[in-house]
Amino acid sequence: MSGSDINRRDFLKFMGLGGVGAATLSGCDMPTTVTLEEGKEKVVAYLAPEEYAIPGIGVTFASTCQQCPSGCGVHGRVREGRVLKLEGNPEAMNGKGLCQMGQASLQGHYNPDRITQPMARKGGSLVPVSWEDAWELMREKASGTAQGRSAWFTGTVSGHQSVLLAALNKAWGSKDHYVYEAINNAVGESVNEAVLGDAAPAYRLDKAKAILSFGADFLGTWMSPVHFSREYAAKFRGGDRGVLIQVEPKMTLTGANADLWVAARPGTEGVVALGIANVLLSKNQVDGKRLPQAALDVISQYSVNKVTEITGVAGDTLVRIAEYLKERSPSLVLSGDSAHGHVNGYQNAMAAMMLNVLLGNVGKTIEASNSVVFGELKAKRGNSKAMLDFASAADAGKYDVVFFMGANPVYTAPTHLAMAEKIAKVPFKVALSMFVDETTMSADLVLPVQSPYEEWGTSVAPYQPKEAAISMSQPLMKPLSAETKSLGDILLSMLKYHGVKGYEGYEDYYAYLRSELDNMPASVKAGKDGDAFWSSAVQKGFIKAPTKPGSLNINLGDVKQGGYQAGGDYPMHLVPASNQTMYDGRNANLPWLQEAPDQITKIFWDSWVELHPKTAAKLGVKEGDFVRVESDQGAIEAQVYIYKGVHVDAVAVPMGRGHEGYGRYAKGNGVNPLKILSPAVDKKSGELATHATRVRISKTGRSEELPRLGGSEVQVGRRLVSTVSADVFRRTEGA
Amino acid sequence: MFVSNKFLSKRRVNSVGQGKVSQSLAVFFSLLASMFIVAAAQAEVPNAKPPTGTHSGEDVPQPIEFPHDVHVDVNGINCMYCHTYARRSKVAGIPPTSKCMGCHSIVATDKPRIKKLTEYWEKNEPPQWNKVHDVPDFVHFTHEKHLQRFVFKNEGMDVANVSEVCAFCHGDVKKMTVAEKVKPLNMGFCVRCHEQNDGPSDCWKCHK
Amino acid sequence: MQTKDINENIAWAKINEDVLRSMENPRMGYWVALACCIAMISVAVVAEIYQYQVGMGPSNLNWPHMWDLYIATFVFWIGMSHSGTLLSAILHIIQADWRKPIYRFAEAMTTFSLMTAGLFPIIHLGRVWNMYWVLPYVSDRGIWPNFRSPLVWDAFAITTYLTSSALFLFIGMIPDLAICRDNARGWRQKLYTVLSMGWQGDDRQWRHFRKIYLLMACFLIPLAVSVHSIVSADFAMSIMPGWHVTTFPPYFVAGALYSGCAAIITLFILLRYFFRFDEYMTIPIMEKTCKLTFAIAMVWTYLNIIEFAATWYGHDMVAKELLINKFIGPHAPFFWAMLFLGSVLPFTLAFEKLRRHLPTMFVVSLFLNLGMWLERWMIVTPTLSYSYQPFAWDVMWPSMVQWSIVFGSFGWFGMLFLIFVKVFPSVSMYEVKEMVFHRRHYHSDEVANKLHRRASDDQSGAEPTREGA
Amino acid sequence: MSLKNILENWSHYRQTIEDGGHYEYEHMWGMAIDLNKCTGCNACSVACYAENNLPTVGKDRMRKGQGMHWLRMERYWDEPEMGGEEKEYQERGGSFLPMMCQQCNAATCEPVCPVAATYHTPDGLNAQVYNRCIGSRYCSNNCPYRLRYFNFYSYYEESWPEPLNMQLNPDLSVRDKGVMEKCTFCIQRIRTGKDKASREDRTVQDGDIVTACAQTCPTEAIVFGDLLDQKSQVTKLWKAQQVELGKTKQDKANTELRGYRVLEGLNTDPCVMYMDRVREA
Repeated sequence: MSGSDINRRDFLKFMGLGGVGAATLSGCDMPTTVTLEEGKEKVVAYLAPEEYAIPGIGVTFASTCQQCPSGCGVHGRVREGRVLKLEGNPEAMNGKGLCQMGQASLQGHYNPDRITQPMARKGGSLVPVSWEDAWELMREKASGTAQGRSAWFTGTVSGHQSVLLAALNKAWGSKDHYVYEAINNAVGESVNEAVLGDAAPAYRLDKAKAILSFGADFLGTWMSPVHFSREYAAKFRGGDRGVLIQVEPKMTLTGANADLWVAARPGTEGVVALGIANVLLSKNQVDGKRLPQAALDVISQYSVNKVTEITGVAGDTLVRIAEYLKERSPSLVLSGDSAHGHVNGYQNAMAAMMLNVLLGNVGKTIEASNSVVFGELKAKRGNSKAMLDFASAADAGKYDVVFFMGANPVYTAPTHLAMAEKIAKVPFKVALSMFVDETTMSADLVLPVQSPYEEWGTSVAPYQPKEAAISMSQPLMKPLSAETKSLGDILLSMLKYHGVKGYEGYEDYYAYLRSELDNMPASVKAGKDGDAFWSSAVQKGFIKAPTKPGSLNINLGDVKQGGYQAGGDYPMHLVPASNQTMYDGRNANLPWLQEAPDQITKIFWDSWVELHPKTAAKLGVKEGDFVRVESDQGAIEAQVYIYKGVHVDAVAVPMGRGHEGYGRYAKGNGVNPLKILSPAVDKKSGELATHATRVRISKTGRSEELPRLGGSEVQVGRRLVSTVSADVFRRTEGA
Repeated sequence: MFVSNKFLSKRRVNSVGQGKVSQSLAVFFSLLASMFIVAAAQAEVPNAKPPTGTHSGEDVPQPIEFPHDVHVDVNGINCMYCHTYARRSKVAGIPPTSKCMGCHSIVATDKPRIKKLTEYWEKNEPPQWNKVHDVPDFVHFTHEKHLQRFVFKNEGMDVANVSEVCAFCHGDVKKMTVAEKVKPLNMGFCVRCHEQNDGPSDCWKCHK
Repeated sequence: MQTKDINENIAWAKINEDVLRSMENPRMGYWVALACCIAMISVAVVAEIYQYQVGMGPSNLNWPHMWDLYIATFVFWIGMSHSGTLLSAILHIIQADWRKPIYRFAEAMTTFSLMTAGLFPIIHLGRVWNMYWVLPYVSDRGIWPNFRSPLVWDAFAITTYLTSSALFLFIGMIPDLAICRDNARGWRQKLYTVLSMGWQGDDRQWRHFRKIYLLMACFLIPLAVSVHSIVSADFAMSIMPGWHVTTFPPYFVAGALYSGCAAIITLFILLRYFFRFDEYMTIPIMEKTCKLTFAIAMVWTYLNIIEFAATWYGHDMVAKELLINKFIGPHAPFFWAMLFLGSVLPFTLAFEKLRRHLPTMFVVSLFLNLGMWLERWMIVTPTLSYSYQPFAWDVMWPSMVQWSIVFGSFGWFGMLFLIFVKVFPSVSMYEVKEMVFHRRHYHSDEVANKLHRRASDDQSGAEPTREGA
Repeated sequence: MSLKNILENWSHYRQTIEDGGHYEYEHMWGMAIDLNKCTGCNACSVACYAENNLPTVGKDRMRKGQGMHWLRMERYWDEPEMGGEEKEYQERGGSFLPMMCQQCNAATCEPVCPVAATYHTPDGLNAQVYNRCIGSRYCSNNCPYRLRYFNFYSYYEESWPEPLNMQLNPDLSVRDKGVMEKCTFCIQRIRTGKDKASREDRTVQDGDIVTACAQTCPTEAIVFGDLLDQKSQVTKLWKAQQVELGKTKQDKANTELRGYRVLEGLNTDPCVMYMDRVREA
């Protein structure tokens, strides 16, 4: 249930935190904590509440989760004017489910370290200023900016915010809008673009009977995890059960759920793919006619033995994979971070795509995304090339003003980029931010934005190939601090300030949004008039727009392999693992996620180094020892966790910890592997090659109990989780 | 309950001892008074045995000396007209200022109290009342349930007399100006009533 | 070299003297000892206050180690308390009169160790201030404790045992208190006058006294057994591996008597040394006690073996796994130490030479008690470390807070005992006299007659002559 | 609870289904968890933190084993005999097991609590009354699943600095030090659902009440419902897997079915059924 439009604002205006108080202590009768004397507790009545606002009864409102770029629809439970709990929006693409990041996003909203008012750099440090001063500062520093000497550096943006942003950029005569995501699928997109002519086609897990994934952690962090998890469980794991094969150097959450987990030498995923293709063509009589002759020639070079020698994947494993793919048709081949993040990442992705073509999955399990009517609202997907470009541009002194928003390059950029120094070269840096993260700390002016649960807004999920939905964000409660402004409002007032035509009329972003939705094409509004349309949108939490089916074409590129990063005296491969708890570091200030054990290692509140037992034995370290991971760019130290889920030649360190700022929970726990990345980029797409770094490991001698949950790692004979074979499953519960 | 009713009757007298010794006499009289009221209530609320026990409340200062007696006794306004959440939610709720203004923008606008109220309204900030009837935070009392049991799902019960049901725990508010705590509202008080009116004996009904 | 339990020619006056001397104003050493005890207590008190204010966290308790030293030490002290009952009640019933010189302090020990043990269940509560909820009392709320919980049984058992053993101690002292009364001055006299309850030593009083004393003895024996059985129920009633053991009640009782006896030996030697009770606490009595201890030690060992065997050949894989963990796991050192101290060390008691050598016995007895304390710890903790859910396996070592409270408990016991020996006769004068009397009688009726005449205080009566008989 | 309850009701609370004991219950809340679908993503655990006012205790206390994770996601690696030891890599990933209070019908924690702070409700739930608990911690010792957590400190003091405390759920208590606590199957949600039903003069329907973990699970691996309601999804699942309450060993017609209850041989009679994970050979 949700309120009708105009009242929602009164609700927010009038309905403070009232009715009954928050939950207070109990199960405790210490005299200090419970007072029953009459008149000792205050109770505030509402001033003029809505009919539905009954103290003691929760009301749910729809909104959108912004914790990661997936943009899942959520329902927020509101009581006494406070949002208490988030659930998935059953009608949205993510369904009623929500991942732990989404659950914890509440703590971002209520975070004690949020910026409560504008700050400006005075004498080297940021000091609080009033909004008037802030705007004044903007006027003298920003507005005079010459044509094209300003730029925006943001995370994934979409919806009307991005429209306003574009308009603003245009007003400044600048085309430079860098959209950066540390965890992205850019390489895959460029391959898709090249081969299929569609950057983000629909991966139909629900249609696939076998999935071969080269490091695509679609249950954890890849594109739209919750959506994929649903498809995965609903059909793929249902009735006639599909096979999941994961090829990667370090076990991801997806790998932990694989039927067959294969550790390939980092960077050689493409070769594995070719080897499989080779087996398919030679042993399994798969018809190669779908492939261009050039590809077939390349494939024929990669006999099983050669592949084994290059990749370290046993021959019989390759054969087994090939058989699965042959039997279980249609299959689906994916490639993700650990395959893309190499100097030859593009070839890896291309090889994976080649398998799709060879197996004829294109059109079956890979479908064209639909073109939608509201192009300009579509999400601008982030990549890491943007950061590299920006770094060089800033270094060249190209900008007078840069606006940062929803991205933290200073934290995620490798040391060799010297991001902080380069940013420092920009005369005036404005950060629109909720927290004082590393990038914000380097800004000259900080504008406090409201949390996604305090502001109005629209967004479009980057990955929603089959449907076109604009998901609405509406305030779930009145802003925690009056001094914060919604992103939309800030952008709008900046536009007004610049006297950009067409925006004077709007009182605020809300009004702008209303009129924008009014002007939506009739097809989108589905015959509803202004108010009805608006309230239905706010109520549902999204606007479904009609779509035109797109189409895919196939022209496979060069699948030649080779050109891996050389080892030299750095024998090991560094795998900066992305995981759902810290993501790219943006979640480090959420205590729930800090305390939530990592899904694979069960380690909390700290970083760790994953080693294979053999490697550990060679090194003579045991669990909990501190080791030094050293690349040509620097070194980090963390405790060791030893298990068989990481390649013998690889050492995995999770991303997301080791902040220098970003609030009390993030600051100073763990290390940041991204800092020691070598300057390597994928040759084709120009993406930062995050997995290409070579490192050497050494003991430090220090040791300490590992902050890990749980005692025994095996079930010692109890029947807690036993495993049945898929055949039995098909026999008993098969569809 | 294990404790026999005979014991309870003794208990009732003991409860005098609970109060401060200095006040015991006053308590005793108010006890008699409350028994009388209880008796009266029994007459009006069908199939219900009101809870027993008393408490000598202190005067709680309120931002506005709200006269319950004038509203309920003189003007015969139903409790649930203002405390409207009581039948739908766990909390009875303090009426929103808008509700007060609903009448008092016309009625008795010259009275000092109303003037004060109007100030609050114009300043757009609700008055901060001091809580009189409070239970520990680990007690999750639900008004809705009790009103359903004693009023709405209680055949032969006239909703007009709801104040008698309220009186079970809040005393005879219609005789007070500012509300005052005259019932102990401790666990014994609740449990005894639950025993007599066969309410649930499951701890988790109230504690969670 | 003493060969007799007691020198039967000892004059009764001397007995009074010797015993009363032990109650004279203490020397320096006494005060030092007392000071040490009080110091230990105060450390514990500080720790407890800290724990009270902060919570159970600082004591290093965790998930899954919800119990640790507190409960172990609780069981230990309860066990200790069985010594007195054993000596005074059981030996009284079977009329082993060699107990007479040493049962008094043993009974005192019973009472005081109970007073110590009783503290631990309270200390280990998360919300101490609500401890009285364990007792059934008629409340306004009409809520009651859960009578199915062994902890509630404990509450009953311990309070009962404490009351009755204290009573037993007191009753047994009455005649001696009378003697004290007659020899004391000042406040002591007043005190003893009150306590001795007008004891005159006439027949009626003696008759009643004997009756009630015997009665109490008979009552105490089953009580003592039940108390420790109930304590063992704390564990045996659960379903945890290593706790859910059928033989626990006898096992615990045996362990209790064992540690009790060991403690008796310790205090025996101390008292004998400091109060020069060589005349009464003689080497032969010492030997008897040692033999008793040895016997019990063997019983205890036997029960141990039974338990291991039952687990080893049983079908409960988890329990077996736990047993193996005890053998080779992180707790193994303590476990083996316990087995060594509990089962191997007592063999020293089997050798007369060693038995008669008090310093050795002193050390040995201390080690036996250490072993018994370890036993309790090894019962409580490993089970918590390795139980059914492997994910919840963990090893945790107690923190200083726990240790200091445990040590403090020894200080507390020591203080009570030190006060006792100075305020009350720690050797039962009248019973020793009885003993002496019987022995004399047993050895020569002539002496006995002399004695009789002297006793019957009849000067005029003629020498009993044998002539012409 | 009153002595009457102890004397009269307890025995029949603990009756097994053969004795028809369960028909005394208003409801019998239960769960079915499909480990084939469960990906171990841990969303359920965080959702539980959000719903049930669980404090975050920080690195050191968490490492000490003093954390308050009512729902913990256990992860096991394959046993050696399952081909883990000689193989170089974990070829079949990990085994995930979400463990929340199993709400046993013959709960071992209940009889040992000295003050009856934990007892069985007419909903078939295993209640923990915080304000009655005196913290003897016996229940946790006697829980074979180790699913009871103790407030070793006054966690509330550091866990919710302003304004984080505004997120606290007013429907249930915040616990102070010295109190045992555990998963309640979201009793506050059950209560709300029942109140709503009675307000609308109807019985509780399947799906009216969903626990936080079940609601947030992206793969819908957790199914929550009333085992007495023959139409409920959870009952259907139990039936389909031929798992019944009140058994120490399930005699299944089809032994290949995956349903089982953790450590049911101990006769704790838990209300949570798990379904084995499935792996391709």
